[in-house]
This record gives sequence, structure tokens and C-alpha cells, in this order.
Amino acid sequence: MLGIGIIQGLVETARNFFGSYTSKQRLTTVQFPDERLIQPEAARVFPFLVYDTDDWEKGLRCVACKICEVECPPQCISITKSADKKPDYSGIYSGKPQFYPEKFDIDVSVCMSCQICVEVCPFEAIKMDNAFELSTDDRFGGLMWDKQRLAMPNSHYQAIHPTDAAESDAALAEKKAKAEAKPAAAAAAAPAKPAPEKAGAATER
Amino acid sequence: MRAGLGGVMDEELKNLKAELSKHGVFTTTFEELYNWGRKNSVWPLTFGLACCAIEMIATTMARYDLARFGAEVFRASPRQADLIIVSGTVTKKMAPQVVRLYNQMPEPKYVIAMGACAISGGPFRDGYNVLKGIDRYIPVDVHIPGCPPRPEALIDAFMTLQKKIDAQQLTGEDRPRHLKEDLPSEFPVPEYGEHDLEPPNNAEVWNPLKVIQK
Amino acid sequence: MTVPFLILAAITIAGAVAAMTLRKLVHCALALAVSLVGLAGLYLDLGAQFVGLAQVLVYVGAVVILIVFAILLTRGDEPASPRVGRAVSGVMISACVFGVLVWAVVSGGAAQGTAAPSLAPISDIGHAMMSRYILPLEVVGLLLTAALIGAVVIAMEEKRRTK
Amino acid sequence: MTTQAVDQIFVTIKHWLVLQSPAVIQPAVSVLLSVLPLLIIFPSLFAVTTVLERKGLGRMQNRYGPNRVGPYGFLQPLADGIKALIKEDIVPVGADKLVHFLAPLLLVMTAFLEYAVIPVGRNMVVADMDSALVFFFAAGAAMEVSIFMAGWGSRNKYSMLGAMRAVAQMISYEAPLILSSIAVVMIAGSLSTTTIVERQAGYWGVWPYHWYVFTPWGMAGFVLFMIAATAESNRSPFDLPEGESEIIAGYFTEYSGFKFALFFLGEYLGMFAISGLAVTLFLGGWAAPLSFLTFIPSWIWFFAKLMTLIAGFIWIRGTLPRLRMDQLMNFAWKFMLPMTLVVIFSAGIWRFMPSGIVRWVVCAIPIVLLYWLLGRALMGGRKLEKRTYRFAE
Repeated sequence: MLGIGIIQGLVETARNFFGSYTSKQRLTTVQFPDERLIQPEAARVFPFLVYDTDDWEKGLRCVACKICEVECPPQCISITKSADKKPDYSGIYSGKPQFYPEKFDIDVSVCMSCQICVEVCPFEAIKMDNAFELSTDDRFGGLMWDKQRLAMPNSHYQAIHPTDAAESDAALAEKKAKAEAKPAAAAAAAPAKPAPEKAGAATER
Repeated sequence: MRAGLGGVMDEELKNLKAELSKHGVFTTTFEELYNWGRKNSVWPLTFGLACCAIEMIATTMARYDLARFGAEVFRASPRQADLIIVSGTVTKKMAPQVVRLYNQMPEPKYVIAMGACAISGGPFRDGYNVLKGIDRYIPVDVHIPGCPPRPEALIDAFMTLQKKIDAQQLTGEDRPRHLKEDLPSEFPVPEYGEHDLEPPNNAEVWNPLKVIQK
Repeated sequence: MTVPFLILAAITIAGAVAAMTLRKLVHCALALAVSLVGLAGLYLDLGAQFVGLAQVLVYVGAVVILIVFAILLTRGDEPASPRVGRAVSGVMISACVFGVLVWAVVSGGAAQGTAAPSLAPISDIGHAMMSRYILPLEVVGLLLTAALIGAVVIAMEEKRRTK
Repeated sequence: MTTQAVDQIFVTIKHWLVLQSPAVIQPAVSVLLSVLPLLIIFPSLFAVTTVLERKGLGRMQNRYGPNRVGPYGFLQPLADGIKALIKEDIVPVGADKLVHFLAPLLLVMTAFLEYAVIPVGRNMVVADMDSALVFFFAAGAAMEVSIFMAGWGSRNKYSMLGAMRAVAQMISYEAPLILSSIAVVMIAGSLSTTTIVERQAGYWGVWPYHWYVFTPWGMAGFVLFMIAATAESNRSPFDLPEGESEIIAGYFTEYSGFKFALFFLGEYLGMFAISGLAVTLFLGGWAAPLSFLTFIPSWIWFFAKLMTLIAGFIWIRGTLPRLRMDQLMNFAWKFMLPMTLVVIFSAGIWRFMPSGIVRWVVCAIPIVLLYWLLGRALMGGRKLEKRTYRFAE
């Protein structure tokens, strides 16, 4: 009959209206600055540089290998490699001194959050952050992030991406264990049987 | 001398106001009312360009509800809009239209550049067909990085804009652009040249950092 | 010759003059509307409430809107070039109409002197329409119905042809 | 104070104030005191309605709506008003300056004129004239002229299209609007709004038996009147004149700042006025809906009924999508017009039959029959089934 659809529609909106006072189903708004949606663990916005220990400058894992700079599709990363080497504060390079980024800039006004820098980094040094309240009226100062702005402790990574962080930490620990086991084993085995150990090390490599 | 005096007066006025509001007396200066009205009634232009526009639409929907700030009145006519959200890739074909829409808006007007493409061209920065940031032609108030930014990020930008409006003073050197008589409210609309848009940028609003070669 | 009469008459005449002299057709139509509203004001001033309001409803609400619509649909924005022949014929026609009106007024109501202004209440008009003037009313009604049906038929014909 | 004194408090105050003033200016004071309250009350009602509408629409769409400006967002219209005042006023270079300037003023003026004949309470009407209804519709006709002026004066093709749409729509829907109120005039035997309200007075037990909405022709007439009123005030789903998706903002595309606010105001004032007329014609005007509620002042009842109708407008707006132009015209001429004619016919039967249940049934039959027939014809055998989606679900 003519008009039945209109009445059905009116009933539905009326149910929405009155239901919004009683049911959460009919009032789905999350009032953003006061309430927040829980972001999924895989949520990502912009990269950050992981550091260990308390000192952001010394503890940076990054060794300025520039792989991410090369791989970045929109080319928003710019790295200047240091001339000298710094001691291994983060403790993942088994005490060997490493190069470090003298400058590490990411232009977040260009970054497209593709996460390729994270995928290609061999040192677990760059990860994705999920902070999104980044709006600024400063076009150049606010959107060109330098090393200091990018540095975040590993605990931050563990907080925002627990699963990934655990994997990353396990991988690093394994690597470290291997790296430590090698000289130790070599030292232990050296007097007794030098030849097989060398062969083993070679295969391992 | 005058500026110094004004500064002292401002300071005293603020102290007085804080004191009064402690005692439950609300004082409203004209400037506060002006800024309060402007910041709480920012009507955006119904204008979307690319994928960021989808996030902009999502922001107005039930889950995020931009209407809470009194900004759900998306006006289709630039004459009635206060804010243009440049949401997405500005191609060189579209840039003149964006500038024209901005010109058609009445003062005071604001611009939010949403997403990487609108700020800098983003991943298409090196393309032949994409404008490398809308701030080459019109003055942008708030930039939201992200590709695309989350709806919450747009709300955050909106609140940043409100804070910015609230902090503006109606007199003095820091007064907003629309109150400076010598500054224009319209900007030249670029035209298609032989190789690029002519002019490639508007020198009045485009103040890039100078790269100093050492 | 009271003050309201003078004001209303001035508005009416000014509107009519503007409707004749203005260059843009739409301005003329709006000036005509002003003139008609002034006329309605005159009716109201004379105590003929129904006639005055019907004047606004019919002339401003329908006739002027019709004129305006015709202008809109025909792009009549360019001012027509004035021609002497047209002006002469216009003056002649208006003179004829004016003459007829003067004759009607002189031979009709004014001849009986200043009769007491009949404040026709609206119910009297209704009674008159339904009793004394029932036949003309019905004829007019029939005519309008026929026109309405004719318009519908024309519109439907159009539709069938486009199919 | 007796209930009657409270009911008549504004009338008494006005009389007292008029008597206080010198005799020479007494007529002027009287007019001023009648008009001024309307000039204050209805714009403030407009402010309240905008925020309630935005919040209500929000609730219908599962969201909050404005709730951050002031307590519960109720200062939102104030902020909008300040903003509109300080906005730059743009007049396009090619525009007809005078017409462009006059259009919003004329719109608001005519909208205010319409309130002159609406009784907002017992003895509370600005101009109690014999042909009040004709006055109302005459003022509405002037509104069309102002909308045309806005569209033409802006010299913008979208404004022009919007104005043409608006005028076509308003003319089309004026016919059913007037015809459905003619049924009331036939039964009441008067064009005066106060008389129409008086004719509906009286109770049967506790029920307001004489309200015209409780007759078959009155109920149908009320529904048709409200539909036509929606179209007349350019409200959704008949808001084609400002269809954003096609013609930007219709006839006020080129208006900014305060002039645009005036258009906004005019639209709402028109809506209030026509709702007030609907209350007067069909819902017993300022009378209380139940006999034991008469102690509440009449003006409260009038505004309560008015706000109920406004809530209906908002509800409809939150529910229905915008019509297409041909659907709009078809609806006006193929459905509304025949229905209003049969309503008049039914009212004629009502006039001449003795009262009783038989009269009720006899009067209802032609209306229901035509509704059913028109429904069948217009639906054209189409069946509305639940739509299924292949990929979405």
C-alpha cells in the first residue's frame, strides 16, 4: 500500500532516536578526545627509531646502513652516516663499535606509512608508531622529524605492539646469543679441536 | 613604548580576569566573544579530492561525529563555508579550482591540509601531474600528516584549529590574516602554462626553508 | 485624500512608471509587483479586505510569478531596442484603455455621488457568490476545470510522443 | 491569581501599558506591543529549534550531535549567530546589487507578516481580520517573489535553477495547501482564524471532540496540509531548491554571512508560520487537548502544539531522502490535488449529514477509496520487496 514504506522508515528513525538514550548499539559515537577507540595492534602511522638503555642518542640501534633510505618508496628518509664509530651502547652488536646516523630525518609530510623501512631493516632499528595526533600549523618545523623526535625507547615499542616487539626481541636475543656463543665456543674449543669448529663456523656463516 | 605598555596592560587584564573568574564572575571581552563564535561554528566546505576525503566523510559519521563540535554543517556553497579541508591529492588539473574555491569563501576562512598529498604531494611528489603541496597557493592553517590520517587525526586537527583561532588577537601585529587590511583575501588562480602551472607558486604565501649548501 | 491614500497612490504610480521605463525585464516585472501591491493597499484602505488580499494572492502570487517564469525561460534579459512605432501604439492603446475606464467611472459609481463606503464583509461576498451570482461562478469554475484538464491532456500527449 | 488571569496575563499587561502611554501615541504603542513579542519570540524559537534539530537528527543517526558548545551544546546557535555576523558579506560582481540585497529582507519580512493572523493564545492575535486566511496565503505568495529575486539577483546559474525549482514547487504545492484548508473554511463558515479556533472549542467528556483533525476529511486534510507545508517551506524531503548534490545551495548559493543567516531564519520562520496555521486550522488552535488541562494557559498549548509539529518536520527530515523533480511534480498533481478535491467533497457531505457514526463512515469512504485507487495506480503494480544484496552481506 502507498505510504507503508514511509511509515516503516519513520518507525526506524524513531527507534534510533529513543534507542540512543538507552542502548549503546544505537549510539555508536566514541567521543574522541575524551574516549578513544582501542587501536588494533597492527595500527601504524609513522616510523620511529628504537633505542635501548636510557640514552636516546647513544642507545640508537640504527647503524646508518641506509637500506631504508634507498627502499623508501616516496623517499622521505634522509640519513647522513657518521665518520667515526660509536661504542655499542644498545648491546645488540656484541660490543663492536658501529657507525651511527649523524643525521636521520624523516619528512612525515611525505611518508605514506607503507612500513617498507621496517621490513627491510636488518637491525630491528626502525619500527612503526601508532601516535596520530600530529596536526601542526608549522609546515616545515613540525613535519620534518629529526633523530631526536624519532627516537623512542624499546619499552614504547613493547607497549604499542606487544606481539611484534616480543618477536623482535626474541630475534635480537637469538642473534646476540649466537654472536656471544661463537667467540665463547671458539675460545673453549680452540685448544682442543680447531679444525671441525672452523668448519662449523663456516657452515654457519 | 606603546607595545610595551600594551603588553603590560594585557598581562594585568589577564590577571584581573583570572582573579574575577575565581570569584565566580565571568568577564567577556569582545575579542573573546569574537573568537569563541568563530571557533565554535566552523562550517567546512563539502569538498573532497581523494582517499583522504573518505576519511573526512567517516569523521562526520556516527562513529566519530564531527557534529559534536558544531561542524557537521558541511555547506556546498563556498560562500557559506568557513573551512576548506583539502583532503587528498591536488593534481595540477585541480589546483586552480581549489584556489578559486578558496577565493570564493568569505573571510575569516581557514584551510586544513589533510594528508601527505595535500601537504607535499606525498608519494606522488615527483610526478609530473601533482601539485607539491597546496600551501604553494593558499595559506594553510593546520597540516595533518598521514596517508591517510585517521578520522581522529582530523578531529585533532580541528581542535588544533580551534585552539589557534582562540589564541588569535584582534589587534597588534599578531592579528589574524583577515584583519590585516593590506593582505589580500584572494590569491591569484594559477593557469596551465607550457610545462607547469603558471606561476609555480604564490610567493606571498609560499615561504619554504632555504637550503643552504655548506 | 488622506495621507495613506496619497502614499499608496504614489507607490502604485511609481511602480507603474518604473515598470514601463526600466531597462531590464525582470526589474520591470518586480516594479509591476510593487504597483500591484500598492493597488492592493488602496483596496485595503477602502475597506475591501477580501478584494485587496485576493489582489495580492492572484496578481503577485500568480500573475507576476507567471511573467517572471516566462522571462526566465525565454532568456529575455537583453533590453529591447526602443522603436517609435511601438511607443506610439503603446500610447494609443493605453489612451484607449484609460478612456474606457474614465467613461466607466463617470457613468457608473461616481455619478451617484459619494455613496457611503460599503464595507463588504467577507460573508456577504460569499452569500452573493452562492446565491445571486451562482451561475457565473459555476461557469467560471467549469471553464477553469476544462482548462486544467486541457493542460493535463497536453502534458500527457507530450509524454506519449517522447516515448 | 486565577487561571484565567494567567491565561490573559500578556493581554492584560499590554492593555495596562497602552493605557499608561499618552493618548496620541496609544494606537502606535498598541501595535508595537503586539508586534514586538513576535519579533523576539519566533527568532529565539528559531535558535532553539536549530540546535534541537541538529541534536535530534544526530540521535536519529546514532550519534550525539552538537554537545560541546556550552551546556549540552545549547550555545551552538549563539556561536553560529556570532560567526554569521562577523563573516564577510560578499556581493558578486555581476549581481544585481539592489535585488540581491532586498531578497533576504523581503523573505524575512513576509515570513513575519504571516504571524499577524495566527492566534497564539486566547485573545492573542495581532490582526483579527475577516479574511485572515487569504492574508496568510497572500503573504506566502510574496515569499515566492523574494525567492525568485534571490535567485535572479545573484546572477549565478545555480541560484537561478534553484529559484526556478523553488517557485515551481511552491506554486504546485500551494494548490493542495489552499484546497485542503478550504475544507476547513467550508465547515467553519469563516476565513477568520479566530473564528475557526472558536468553532473547534468544546469537549465531549474530556475529548476535544470538535477539533477538525478528528473528522475523516479533517484528518486527511491535515496530513495533506502538512505534506504541502513541508514542500512550501522547502524542507526535506522536498528540499530540491537547495539540493546540494546538484545545484550547490539553490537560490542562496551566492549569499554569505548575515544575509545567508537571514535566509536560514526566513526558512524556519515560514515553517513555524505554516505549522501555526496547521495548529489553528486542524488542531483546535490554542485550546487544551483534554478538558481537565484547561488550567494551563492557552499560549502554552499553542506553542506545545507548534513544537510537536516542528518535531514532526524534523522526524520526516531525518527519515526520508530527497525526491527527484519529476517525482515531486507527479506527487503534487497526481496525488495531492485529487486527494484534496475529494477532501473538499467529503467535507461537503459532512456539512449536510446529521451527526453520528454513519456520517463518519460515509465521509471516510470516498477518501479511503481514492487513496487506495491512487495508491494502486501510482505504484503501478510495483511491489516493494526486501532488497537483497549479492556482495554486501
